[in-house]
Formats: sequence, C-alpha cells, structure tokens
Amino acid sequence: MISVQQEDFDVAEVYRQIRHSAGDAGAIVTFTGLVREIYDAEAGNSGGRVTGLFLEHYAGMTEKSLRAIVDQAAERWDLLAIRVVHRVGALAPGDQIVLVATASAHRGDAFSAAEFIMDYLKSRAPFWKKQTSTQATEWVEARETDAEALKRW
Amino acid sequence: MISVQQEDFDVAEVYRQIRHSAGDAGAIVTFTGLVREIYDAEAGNSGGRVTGLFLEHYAGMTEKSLRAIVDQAAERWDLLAIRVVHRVGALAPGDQIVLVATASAHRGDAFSAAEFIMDYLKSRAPFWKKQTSTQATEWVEARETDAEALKRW
Amino acid sequence: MLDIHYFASIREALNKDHERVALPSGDNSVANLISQLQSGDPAFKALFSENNRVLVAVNQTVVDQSHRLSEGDEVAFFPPMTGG
Amino acid sequence: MLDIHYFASIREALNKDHERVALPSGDNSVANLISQLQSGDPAFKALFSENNRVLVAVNQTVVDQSHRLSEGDEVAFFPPMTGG
Repeated sequence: MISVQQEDFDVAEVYRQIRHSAGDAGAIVTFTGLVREIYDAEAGNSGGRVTGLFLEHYAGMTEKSLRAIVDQAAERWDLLAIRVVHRVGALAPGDQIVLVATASAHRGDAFSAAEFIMDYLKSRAPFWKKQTSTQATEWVEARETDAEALKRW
Repeated sequence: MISVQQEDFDVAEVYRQIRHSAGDAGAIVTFTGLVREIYDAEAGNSGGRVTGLFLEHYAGMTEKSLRAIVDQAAERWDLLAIRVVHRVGALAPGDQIVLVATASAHRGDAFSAAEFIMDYLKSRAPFWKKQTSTQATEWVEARETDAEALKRW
Repeated sequence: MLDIHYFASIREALNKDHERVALPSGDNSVANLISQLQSGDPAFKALFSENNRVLVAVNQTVVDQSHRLSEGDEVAFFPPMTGG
Repeated sequence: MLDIHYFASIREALNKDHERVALPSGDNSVANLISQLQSGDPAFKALFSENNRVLVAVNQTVVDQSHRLSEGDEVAFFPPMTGG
C-alpha cells in the first residue's frame, strides 16, 4: 500500500493491480510526479536547467508519516484502494518521483483523496530535494503554495 | 487527443505516450471510469446487480462537445497534454468506459483539468446509458450530483 | 426541411430515430416546432407533458426553445446526458 | 541519552548526521535542548538565529518546542519538507 524505494515504479502495473483487486470500483485516479528539467526560480532557488536531483529522507519516519496521511484519507473518503510509491536517492529529469493511485465507487472520492495525499505528502512527509542545475547545486526550498494547499482540507 | 470508440483502451499506453511527448511535465493525472456491478438505486432507477450496459451517443455531436470541453480546460489551466477516450456500445461490469489524462508542470493544473473534464463530460456530452440489471433494463437517470458538480467551475 | 433526430429514451418512446419535417412557416422558433410535433403525435406530446426534461440541440449544440430555426437545420431531441 | 538526527541542509550545516547527548536535567523541554545545543556549537546557533525554519521531530512525529523529552527519545532536526 505504501512503498519508499530507490527503484523506479510501473504506473501500468499499479493501475492493473488496483483495477483487479479493488472491489467494484467506478473510478481510478493515478497521479504521477516527475522530475522537471526547467526549474522555476522561486524564493531562494537559482533557476536554470536541472541536471539531477537527490531525494534524501528520514528513513524511520517516512513510512510512518505516509501511513498517517493515507489513514486520514481513508477515513475521510470512501476508498476501495490506495497506493503510494515514493522514490528516494538520485534521480534525473524526466524520472518518476511519486505515484498516488486511488480507487472508489464514485469519482469525487478518488480525485479528492489523491489530491489530499499529494498535498500532505509535499509538506508533511520527511523528504528533502537537493537539485543540481546548470546554475547551482542547492536544496529545493519549500514552496509557499504547498503550505497554502493544505489549508483547503 | 479525443477518441470515441467501441474498442477498449490501454491506460498504460496513454500514460506512456503522454509521459514521452508532453514536454517537461511535472504531473500526470489519469482518471479511468469503470462499469460498476453494484447499481446504486437513485431517483428512478431500480437498483440490483448490473449485468450489462449499452452506451448510446449522438455520433455527430459527441466529438464536437468533447472538443469544446477540452478546449475550455486548455484555456483555463496550463496543460502540456490532454487525452480523452470514451467508449460506446455494449459494455460489461468491470469494463473501462472513459479515460481522461492530463499533464502539466505543477500538479494543481492537471488535477483540476481532469476533474473539470469529467464533470462536464458527465452532463454535457451526448452519451446515454441503458443498463441491464438483475432488476430491470432501463435508462440510467442523470444524477442530481452530476448537475451540482458543474456549479463549482 | 429539417432533419430531426431522436435519442435514447425519447427515440424509444417515439419508436423512431429520425425524420424530416418542413421548417414551420411564420414562427420559426424551436418552441413552435415542438408545438407542431406535439399536435402530430400523441407520444411526442406525452414527452413534454410528463415532468420530463427534454433537451434540444440544433446543429449539434444545445439551445433553448426560443432559438430560431433555419432551412436545413439538424435538430435533435434527447434526455439529460449521462456520460462518463 | 537522546539520539539526535540531522537532515538535509541542517546535516550539511552541522557537518554531522547523528549524535548522542544527555537528556537535559531540570527543564526537559525541546526548547531547552535547543539552548544547550546552541551553546555547544556556533553552527547550531546560526541555524536558529537566521530567519530559518527548523522543524523538530521527537520519535518521528513533528512537535513544537514546548514538547517534553524523555530518556531514550529519538530527536530529529530538519528544514521544511519538500516531498512529491
């Protein structure tokens, strides 16, 4: 249900598993986050073209916080399946970073839960990104908009 | 970009295409709608276990209205790719009916556009469902909640 | 002439999916076309007399009953859509 | 003893990822632990004196500085998280 791993993941395989295991789902949502090459210059970041990304995490705490986020989602919406995969370690532009997949009877639950999990995961799970671009190697600053995103839930 | 077809579709293939063609996407959302076996008894419908579904459409108007919905989404959000596939004809429980896939730099755009397209497609594209259940063969009534869903956009 | 198409429960209630009728002379509104079709067919009349929502599209765009028709228009009657 | 872990930019600023320190006697709040670490290490002090957000987790849950520590706790210092 929750995996934190260096290896890449297969969206197709996760979709297939959910489709065939979630009883009578009417809606399946997958969200995939990818490493972008264009690095929006934001507060404290230098911009430039990204050449690599390193994802550090707090091994003991990561799965625990993802579990807490997923449990909250499962309590709030009627879900038939939830799957979260988050990669750590060295990544390159275009690489998949994170996958959130949800299944439900009606579409609203699957959409809301996937967005909720992504919003929380962005600023409540202990991951930190160090990015190497043509301009600099630096820690990615937390985005103001990610903190804002939590307020709607 | 928009397909209306009897044949099944492959979510994995659509994801793969979008991932490799959408320039520098940071977020890819797929929504898949499936035929449910349990048929929630709603206004005017008899309930029971679904054994089959027939999707009728207005051939000339279908792609035109899907195009209008997709164009609206493309105007409202920053999207790198949009793909809509809707099936017509005879379907069985568990079958895939509709796929909406969106790609964007940041996750909010991809999520909102996919939800918007689904909400509009539900009550603004000329599809009608006739369902055969253990109770009856009857036209699926439009859901009050689907009309409501449009109001938020 | 107008090309008229019927879909889903309306097609079944009328037992036809298509017909051609003359553009009403004088009042060329959709409302007047509906009146004429109602006087010609009790089944068509019943569609509107029940508490039933019937949508009308002209040339593949949904319109309201004040819409003005032109020679050669494609008109369609159907129930609320249930896609997705 | 407390197990203290440092992550990301904080780990780099302190040039260490882990250390063990005694549970402060008397005031066992996180705030007091921070004071003690600040007096022992100018680099640690700098982390808090800049306009820098430092988060603290105790036993893998984020807490505020009034949180009371117990013998054997795992304490972690890190910058705002940037997952996804």
